Amino acid sequence: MSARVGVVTFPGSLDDRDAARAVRLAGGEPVGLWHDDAALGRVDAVFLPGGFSYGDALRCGAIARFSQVMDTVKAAAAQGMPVLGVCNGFQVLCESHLLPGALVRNAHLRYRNRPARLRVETTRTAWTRLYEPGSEVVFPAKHGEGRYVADEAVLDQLEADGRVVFRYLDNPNGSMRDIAGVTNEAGNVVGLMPHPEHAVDELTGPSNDGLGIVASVLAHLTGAADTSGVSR
Amino acid sequence: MARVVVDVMLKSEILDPQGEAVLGALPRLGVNDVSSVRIGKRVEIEFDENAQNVEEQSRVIADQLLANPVIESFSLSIEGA
Amino acid sequence: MARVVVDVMLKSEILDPQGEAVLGALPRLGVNDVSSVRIGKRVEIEFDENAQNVEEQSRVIADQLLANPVIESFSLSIEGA
Amino acid sequence: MSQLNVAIDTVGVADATPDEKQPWAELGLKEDEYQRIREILGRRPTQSELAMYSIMWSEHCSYKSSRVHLRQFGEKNPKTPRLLAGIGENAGVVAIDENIAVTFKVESHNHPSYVEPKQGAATGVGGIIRDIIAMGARPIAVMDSLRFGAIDHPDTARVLPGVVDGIGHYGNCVGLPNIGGETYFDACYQGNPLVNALSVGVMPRSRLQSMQASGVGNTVILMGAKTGRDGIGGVSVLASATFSETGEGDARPSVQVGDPFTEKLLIEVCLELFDEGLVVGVQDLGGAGLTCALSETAAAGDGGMHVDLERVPLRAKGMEPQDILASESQERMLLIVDPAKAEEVLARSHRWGLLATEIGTVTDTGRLVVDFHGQTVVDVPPKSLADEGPVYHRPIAEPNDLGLIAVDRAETLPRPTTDEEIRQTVLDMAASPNLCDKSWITEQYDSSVFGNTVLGTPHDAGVVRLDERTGVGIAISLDGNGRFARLDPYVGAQLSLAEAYRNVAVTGATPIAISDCLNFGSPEDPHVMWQFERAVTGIADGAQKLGIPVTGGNVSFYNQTGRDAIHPTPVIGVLGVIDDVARRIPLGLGKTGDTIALIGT
Ligand SMILES: Nc1ncnc2c1ncn2[C@@H]1O[C@H](COP(=O)(O)OP(=O)(O)O)[C@@H](O)[C@H]1O
Repeated sequence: MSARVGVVTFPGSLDDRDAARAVRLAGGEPVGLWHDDAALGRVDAVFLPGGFSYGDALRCGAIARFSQVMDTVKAAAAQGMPVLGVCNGFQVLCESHLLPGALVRNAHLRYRNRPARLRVETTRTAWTRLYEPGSEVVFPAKHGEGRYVADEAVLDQLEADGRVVFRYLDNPNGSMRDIAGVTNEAGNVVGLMPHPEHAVDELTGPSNDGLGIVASVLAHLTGAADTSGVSR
Repeated sequence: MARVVVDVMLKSEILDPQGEAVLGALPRLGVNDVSSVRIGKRVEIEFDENAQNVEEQSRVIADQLLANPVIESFSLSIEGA
Repeated sequence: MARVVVDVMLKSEILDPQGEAVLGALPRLGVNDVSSVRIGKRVEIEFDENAQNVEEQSRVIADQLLANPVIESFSLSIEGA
Repeated sequence: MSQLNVAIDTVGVADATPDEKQPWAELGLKEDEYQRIREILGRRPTQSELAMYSIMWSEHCSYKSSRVHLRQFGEKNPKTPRLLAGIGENAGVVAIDENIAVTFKVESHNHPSYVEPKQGAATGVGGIIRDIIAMGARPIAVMDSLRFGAIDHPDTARVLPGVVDGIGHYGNCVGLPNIGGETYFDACYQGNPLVNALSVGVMPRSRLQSMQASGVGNTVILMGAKTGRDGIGGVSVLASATFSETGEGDARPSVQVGDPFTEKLLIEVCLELFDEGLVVGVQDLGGAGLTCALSETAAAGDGGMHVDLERVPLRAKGMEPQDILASESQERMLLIVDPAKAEEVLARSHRWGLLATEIGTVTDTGRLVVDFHGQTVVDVPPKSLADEGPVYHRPIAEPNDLGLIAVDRAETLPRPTTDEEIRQTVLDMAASPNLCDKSWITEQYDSSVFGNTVLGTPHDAGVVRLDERTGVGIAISLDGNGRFARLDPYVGAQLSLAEAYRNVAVTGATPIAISDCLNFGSPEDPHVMWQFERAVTGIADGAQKLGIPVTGGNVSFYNQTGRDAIHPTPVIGVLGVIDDVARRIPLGLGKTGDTIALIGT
């Protein structure tokens, strides 16, 4: 039986269908989760997709943090359940304090849509274990508020702990230290701005490099060849 | 040194989707007795020590750059001179 | 009816590209003696007539929703009760 | 009960005060039109009725100057079994295969985008998306065709970034990929920029919706945003005529602000309701707000309608009935629902956090009756508003300068001869704003949301996959050329049609349908009317020759400042079908050693 990956739909989520497709193409079983439901319905991992949850009017992810589903996701993450946040999902994870730092307006002040070249900085997370360390991937980056910021001390700590997961090779938004994605201490919660779910098929995306994200979590969940430092 | 604060708000009859979204989220925080939320910009401008015509210049900045007169109005306050 | 204003500003150590952009545009308006521009949010909250604990509730709203403590700070003012 | 203005103008009051002076001229009605309204009603109209007639009989809603010419499309359109809904519907619908259909349409939001570029353009995108929803389809992509004044004019620096920001903001937030468009600069558009937006949607053929308010006893539901004073500028003369205004100066803004988040909810809720078979009829609220939606659904249905206007959720205090009827607040839809299912409709929209309110019922009276706090303010035959507006045969005259333009031929221009001159010409062309790279604009648009965009910018046409299993997809291109149309509107319009047709064909798709947006100056100028007639004839003849129908479109007149009209600018969208998107042909050169051939004339 393939692993069940929950994909959350908030009002205003846009990439939920794409996230479900990526899960399916990588061999998992996508399960729709509704923002107002507290129950996670026996899922093995959670994918928070991109979009503009609740309109994202005030600050991206600020309102989604208070949804029913996020209470449950927080508790499950603390128990080690793999959680991925992409774009708005990453913003929600930061606003919910599941990940450090914040995502603010791009330094050039515009929404920008470009394929982003990224370096996989660590494979010691539930969502990156099948990548080659240091390898290069291309995911579309498209956002107006994706500049990663945090205190210098926090950034130093992230670097020291090896918790920077993806780094931009051509920083598109002014993120501090070119950070595109980070993980929590346990390595089960990962957030990134660029969209792996839009890089699953060369017909519709710049690459199929994104399949490795879901493939990694599936491998993590089945415990195959546990070379990662991530505990379940 | 003069510090000028320009508050820019949407005109009262213009839809404020940001404010509406926040209003809609308040019950999730347990707040149920708010009737309206409006969100605008607060701009803090610091002039050099010996700047002249601070008020006049601020008005020009607010009018031409900070506020969009079609949908927004602004108010000025000068905090020290 | 109480009206509360919450001002939310980026912390001073956080780069404010919007403020920088305005600062950079000022010389075109003929304004040359501004040393800094910071842009934040102004949130006007109106409570119902008989709302209780307005200050306390406003603080909760500001602290948990309106400002992100990682990057922002806020100040509150209550305009009538 | 909220405070009621004692001076409210009811049908009873109108009966009793036949000689009351009414500001029909200020509302844009002609003397004979006003007299016709009095004849239809057998009395003077109330303020609310006058507002409704002035809106529905405006150029924008009644197509009074263009209607006689647009008939050509219907007359000349080739017959095709693919056409499931054509001109007259919110958007044309064409069959892709036995199971799925697509609907697409291009519409203008020119003047609002000049007044307030960001919101004007944003609400233009929002409006066309609602047309697509109203047909029963899920919107799957947008495109935009833009015209600005000179690139180095200071006002272009105000208009262009705002327009791009508005289109991007709305499309990105509502979650639709932008798959292409055009951007041109010409001094003739300085005071009249063009913002034409196209949207396309897909549906199972069985989900096609109608705008009919049929079934006596059915419930009328208003869904979406609250109603505010947005865009009631013109109608405000009614209020100022009867009582003096006290409020702030900004009380009657003519600008509407869009909220793409609410629009996204409208899409999801409407599709859920259609899929569950909970809706009898549906109509979007566009430029003419409730006035248009109520009169069109009632006129298309089989009876009448009764509405209790005070039930409409309001955003502003003290709105008069005519304000509510005229409001152009965005992100609203009107639904006709079986009363037994009304509760479920309300529950489903509340689940998404969307407002939905029962405001009326379908009746068999043949009248559209609107009450406000129990007093009747409107009692009219709905067809007189929706279908029986004035029709003009405007005078037509060939522009005097046509001969002059004709002799100023390209052949007479100096040619580059030396290497240096040729080099300079190439550089000049590359630097021309009309030819240079547009990625500054297009990278502000999401192009990949939904994961079905197979080709977007910078390709000749956008290609979108409709079905992952079969690989079937569509290609769309949007093209116009005002300079060609200025030289010869008949041939110029056909050139744009041919360009869009070719752009679709070169991706590997087979063109099947046309939508058009006709941007012109004032119809009261016989020269403009001549250009219009020639362009329409050109498109209709071209469509006939190519064997594909015109399925819908939009007319935008009065794009003119003083006596100077824009170039006649028909913008043409062509839609094609491709059996397997994996076989699409992208732009660009192939591999080293491939043969390059030039075909055609
Ligand atoms: N406003 C716009 N919105 C979306 N796409 C645009 C816009 N303007 C230009 N494009 C896209 O940029 C590409 C190049 O446009 P253009 O220079 O007009 O080339 P062409 O002459 O081949 O149409 C095309 O793919 C076109 O669809």
